[in-house]
Amino acid sequence: MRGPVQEAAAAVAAAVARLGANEHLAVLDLRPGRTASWTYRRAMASAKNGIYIAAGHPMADAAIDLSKPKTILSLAVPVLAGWGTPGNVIAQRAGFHLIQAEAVESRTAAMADQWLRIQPGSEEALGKGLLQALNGQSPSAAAEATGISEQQIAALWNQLKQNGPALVLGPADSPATAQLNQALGALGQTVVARSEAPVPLKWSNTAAAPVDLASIEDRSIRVLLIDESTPAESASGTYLPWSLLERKLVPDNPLVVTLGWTREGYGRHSQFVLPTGVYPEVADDIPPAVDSVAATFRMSVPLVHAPEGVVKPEEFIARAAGMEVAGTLRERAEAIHRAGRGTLFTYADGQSSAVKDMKVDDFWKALQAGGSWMDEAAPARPPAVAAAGQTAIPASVSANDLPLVAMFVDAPSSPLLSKIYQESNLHLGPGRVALNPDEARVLGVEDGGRAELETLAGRISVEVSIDPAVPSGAVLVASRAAVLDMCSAGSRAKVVRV
Amino acid sequence: MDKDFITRGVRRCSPSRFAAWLTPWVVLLAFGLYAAGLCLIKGLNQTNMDNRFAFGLWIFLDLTVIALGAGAFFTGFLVYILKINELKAVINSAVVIGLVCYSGAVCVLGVDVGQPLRAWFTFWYPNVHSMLTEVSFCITCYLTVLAIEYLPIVLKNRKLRQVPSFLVFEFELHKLVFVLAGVGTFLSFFHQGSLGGLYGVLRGRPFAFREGLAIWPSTFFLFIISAAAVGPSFILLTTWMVEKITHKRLVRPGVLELLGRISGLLMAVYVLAKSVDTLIWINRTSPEVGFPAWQYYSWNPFGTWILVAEIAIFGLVPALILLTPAMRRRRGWLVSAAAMACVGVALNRFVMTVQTLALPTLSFDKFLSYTPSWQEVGTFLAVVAYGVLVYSFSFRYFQLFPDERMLKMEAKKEVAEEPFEMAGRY
Amino acid sequence: MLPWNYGFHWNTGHVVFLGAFYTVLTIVATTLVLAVLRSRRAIAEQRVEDIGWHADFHDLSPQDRVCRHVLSGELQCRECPHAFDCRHCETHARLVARHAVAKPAEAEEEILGMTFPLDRFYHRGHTWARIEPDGTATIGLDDLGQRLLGVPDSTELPQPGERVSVSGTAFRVHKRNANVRVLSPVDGEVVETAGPGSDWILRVKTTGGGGIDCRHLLRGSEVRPWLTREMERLQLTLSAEAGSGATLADGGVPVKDIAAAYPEADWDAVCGEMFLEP
Amino acid sequence: MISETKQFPAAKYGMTIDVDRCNGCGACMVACAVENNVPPAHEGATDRKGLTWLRVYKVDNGLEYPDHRTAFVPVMCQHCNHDTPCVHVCPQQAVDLDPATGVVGEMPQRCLGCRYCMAACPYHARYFNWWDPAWPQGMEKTLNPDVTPRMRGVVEKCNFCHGRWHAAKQLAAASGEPSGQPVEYTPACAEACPTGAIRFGDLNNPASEPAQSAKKADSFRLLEKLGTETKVYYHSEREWVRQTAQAPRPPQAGKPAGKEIARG
Repeated sequence: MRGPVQEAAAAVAAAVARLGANEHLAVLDLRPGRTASWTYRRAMASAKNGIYIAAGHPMADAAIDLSKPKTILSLAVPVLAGWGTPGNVIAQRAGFHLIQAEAVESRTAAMADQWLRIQPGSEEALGKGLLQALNGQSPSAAAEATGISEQQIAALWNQLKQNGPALVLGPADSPATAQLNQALGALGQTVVARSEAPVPLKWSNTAAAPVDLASIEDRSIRVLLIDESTPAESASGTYLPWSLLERKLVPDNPLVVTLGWTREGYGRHSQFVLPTGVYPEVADDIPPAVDSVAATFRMSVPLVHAPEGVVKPEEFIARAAGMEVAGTLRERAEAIHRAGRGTLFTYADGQSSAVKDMKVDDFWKALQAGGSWMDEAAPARPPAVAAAGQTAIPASVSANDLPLVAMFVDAPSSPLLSKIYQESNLHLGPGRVALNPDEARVLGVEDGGRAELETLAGRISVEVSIDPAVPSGAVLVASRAAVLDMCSAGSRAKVVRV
Repeated sequence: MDKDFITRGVRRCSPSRFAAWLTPWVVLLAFGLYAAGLCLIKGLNQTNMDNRFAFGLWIFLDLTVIALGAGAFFTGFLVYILKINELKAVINSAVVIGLVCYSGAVCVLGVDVGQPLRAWFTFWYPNVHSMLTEVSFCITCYLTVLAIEYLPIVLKNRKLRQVPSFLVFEFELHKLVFVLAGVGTFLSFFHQGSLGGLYGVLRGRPFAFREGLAIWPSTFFLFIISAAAVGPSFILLTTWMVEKITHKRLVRPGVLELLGRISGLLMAVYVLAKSVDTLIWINRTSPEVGFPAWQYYSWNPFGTWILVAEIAIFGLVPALILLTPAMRRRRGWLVSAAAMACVGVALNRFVMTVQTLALPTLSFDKFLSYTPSWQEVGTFLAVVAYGVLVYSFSFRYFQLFPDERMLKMEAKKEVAEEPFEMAGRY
Repeated sequence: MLPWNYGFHWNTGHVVFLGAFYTVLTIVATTLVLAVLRSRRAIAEQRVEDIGWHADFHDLSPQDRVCRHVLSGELQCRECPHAFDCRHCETHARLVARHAVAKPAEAEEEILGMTFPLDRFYHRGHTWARIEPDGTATIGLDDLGQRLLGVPDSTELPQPGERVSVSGTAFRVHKRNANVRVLSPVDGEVVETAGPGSDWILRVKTTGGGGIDCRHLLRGSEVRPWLTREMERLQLTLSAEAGSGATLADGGVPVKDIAAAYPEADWDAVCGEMFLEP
Repeated sequence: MISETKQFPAAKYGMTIDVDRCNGCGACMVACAVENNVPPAHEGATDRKGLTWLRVYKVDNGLEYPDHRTAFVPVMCQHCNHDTPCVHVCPQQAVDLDPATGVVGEMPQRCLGCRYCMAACPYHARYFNWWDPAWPQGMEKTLNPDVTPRMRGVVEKCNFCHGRWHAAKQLAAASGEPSGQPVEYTPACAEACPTGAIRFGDLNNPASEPAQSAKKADSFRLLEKLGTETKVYYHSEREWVRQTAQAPRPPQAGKPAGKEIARG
């Protein structure tokens, strides 16, 4: 029987066979750091012209030790709203003074000790301004961009200096953030490198190195396989606007296959969208959160059977590279057990036990029962600072456009989430934009009315909510793949009534 | 054929004209039934009510309509218990109005609840502490009573009474009607009160909550008085309208004035009681639970004007007009005062139902606005149309105003030359 | 509602509330049942005609219910409490005892141009009863009644053997749109209906022993004042039903066929008024 | 049922919610819906027609930036312990206050849908099924077998996860504990809260967390003056947050009253 999966496989095989000398077979991993990611790297290493693209944080191996800093300046990072391990963040919360620099009063801004209202999209500018302040220059440009005075910026810098140890959390790809942390001595102290959980030797020997999208030459990818099956919790950080990917594809009919659980994402640009299972249906391991210093290994265990016809991205991609994989999670667990480091924490009884005292089968069982392995504390060392990340889409600069404030909502996702954005107004619903009442009046759009959001990258139909909490002259966008394709933070958009 | 059903010696328009008059109402009824059907089949999502505005147009109208329908029990009480025979001239009309109002209200309630088929639960598992239980029981009983009271009026129809058993049954039942009047009065006192209690007991809604006697909040008694006050006014109003529409004299002027006087008297009592109650509520009841009363009226559009309108403009003013014999004698004043009284009580029911729900109770609540959907309005219109139809038929074929023929003769007598001494005229 | 319901527990509230509810139900039900029983009994006892007349009498305008002794000027104002059946009326008995009705001189009375022979008794519904030598009674329409109905379009007479009762339907007459029942002045059993040329319409004989009781019927000098009142009523009715132009109150003799004289009048209403059938 | 449970030592289940810890993520709302088989929103549903047994409100101190402050207040049925407004208004005993647990129970099977109780509730914690419940195809497999889904036209509300309480009782019975003793369990919202802002327990048990924190100086209850003696305690060290538990403020200039604006 020949279903879409077989067709996709055949198409991939055919395309791979036609690969030119400097054309690539690429895998885009939206959630690096998993066992599956290793499989992709091995597959791409074995495949002809295969490359493995890890979306997301350029400092993937960097962890934040929240127990250290006394002061944290967050440049619009949702520190208190799902960032890292919420329980851990709250546990450490009393220890640090949080300054949230953000255009809108986000959940984090609301709970922060101090909220700096800056111009939408001027986080990077503020970072640069602080650097200037550090170098004793006057941050006039920053003041101009952020809308807060030079004195305030200077004062802020002093505040960070005096109430150290201080830490700056910034956008994933912000060079300024890295330099500030360098200057504040956070690197190696609060921002530390985190080693990955042990993997079988034969994996690490035969794995392609992750490639940064920016470093791939344009028009060179013929076959692009995207694993969109488990988007990271803050996917806004890792989602690569399609326009960036498209640049890298070969001009003559490239093949894009998306393995995901929604058509909303890259599926919109792919020839094939292969359905994958979602959280309670599939076994997958969970990469350590950004605030966990030590390496961890946890698994999400299937609670229900995946429906008929879903694909395991790992198997499909491996097969595309002529590899057969099975039981990789078990192999990984054995590798960890073999290393014999760290402890296993089981939630059921709240016990943690050293791995070296356990039998490998018990270890595996415990993991499957929701146990969590944690590496032993290693001496803190600074992470390898990666080069600045992808170049954002150029922002349009027409006068009457509104600066965009993009907020991520996990959408599309369980229909039950409608409770928080449709049946209550706790969250901005997917495909919705929020405007200040005055702004809305000027544009002549009503609450709940439809309008079009226009950026340089295109137009999209949105539903408008009116919210006095949105600063006048800005538009708040509940970002989803379709929106993120069009606008990165700081780009400007126009709301057009229809 | 049609003629045989019309009371002897009274003039009624031709069947074709009657049909012409009915047509628009029938259309309205059909439309309304369609709307109500939608609500029953597709559910209450067809309405604009919501979790916060759990009650809407319908409950407001039920309360109003039932207050206006109170004329039936109160006139019955005056005629059969207090033996004020002048009012015999309108008692039949009052019964029909009462029947229309109550049956209409009950039908709307049937649409208003989420599970109409479970209505019998109320009777099977009654919670005797709930005002709504009291309301359901009393209204059901009273509707039965009204239906029985309506029976003689129907059976008295010229054609029907030729059936011997009808004739006899009507005769016998009429002899016992005072019992029904008594029961009706008892029932009405209670459910009118309970309708008021409905809101007065809402301790969670300090805008509506009132202290009172024993288990009954003050609104319980206020509703009784206001209903009794507005009932006669509404009968006055309808009688006047029917006279205008049919170009006939149906009752002696004295009767309307009497109705006006009774209404005015009770209205005055009501306004007094209501004012006292309001003062107590503003100064004690509401502040005690942490709700300064003035803040209720700081949410537009329901400013203090609504309080003034309810008590002074549409309460005190009509009461005074109706209590002034000179003005009462002027038909214009009489009728408009009656109309104002009706508006006043309707406004009171509106405040109790709609404003109560519109006002926020939590500090992070919003003041809510609500506009009924066309399905809701349609259902209401169905009741109006139904009422007009039932009344029209009753007026055409039954003797709603026993004095009609006599008045017709007298009208002639006045033009006739020689004066006629009427012996034994009351 | 019922003690065996899930979650039911007795308390004062239940007792009071349900007590009141069931009492009301009982009263209403009893009233209904009572009415039904009584009407069934009435039908069994063949009181339908009687009740019909009482119902009609109840609906008459007060001045039409006036007592015969008001007509004769003995009383100022009195409404008849017995539906014109003076046989059991103490007041009547008393007044008659005080001074019996004067027997006028001549046997034939001419009132307002109408002939009212005084050898017979008159019912307020414009019928008369005459005691025949053979002890039976003949029943007929009085002169005004005849002039009202003129030549009837049709009449429904009872069959011999049927019973008629005081103020019950003697026979029905159709005239134009009018369809009236004519009240019987006396009780009795119909023995024969009118043949051609007879001035009476029904001949009845008493069922029980004894003669025919006519105490409740007008006689002699009572006839004139009554008839005067009747003429006023007629004129009022005519002016109401046939437009204000119509009047015969100038003491003029009413024409033989009044109906023919007022073609535009609602004759049903006129006859209903005059034959005491509202 | 009431008579059955009377003789047992009563529990008085209650909650404490630390407003200062709530970041308004809404996990509790979703967890609640999942646990209690509350269907996803009908496309016509709004925040006024939805089914949110537990609703997190966004509240603010009404001031302008930079003094403007926001907090998140989760509101579910407050399980009033005294003069429970909804209990005595229900015409057919579909609502009761269980003396054994202190939980205000709703019997959808007996509900007429008259919504009188909703008008009576000052906390707007009661919700009406405006639509037939419907789950996306395949999702009905994820329904919780311990909780009956409700039909259209009836009222429902938080019952402190009655299903879980029942399961806990059965577990206790199975493990041979004397039946009728108060059991310990955790409702879905408290379990799901990532910041541990929601704590649940037996207020009659002085050792329990809510019993402890209910005594804290900065803990408060919604509309305490109504005398409903709710069993859900809130806590905040911010004075203005505690103020939000009082009666509503009259509308300030600029904020149009009467118009629902997209802000909880």
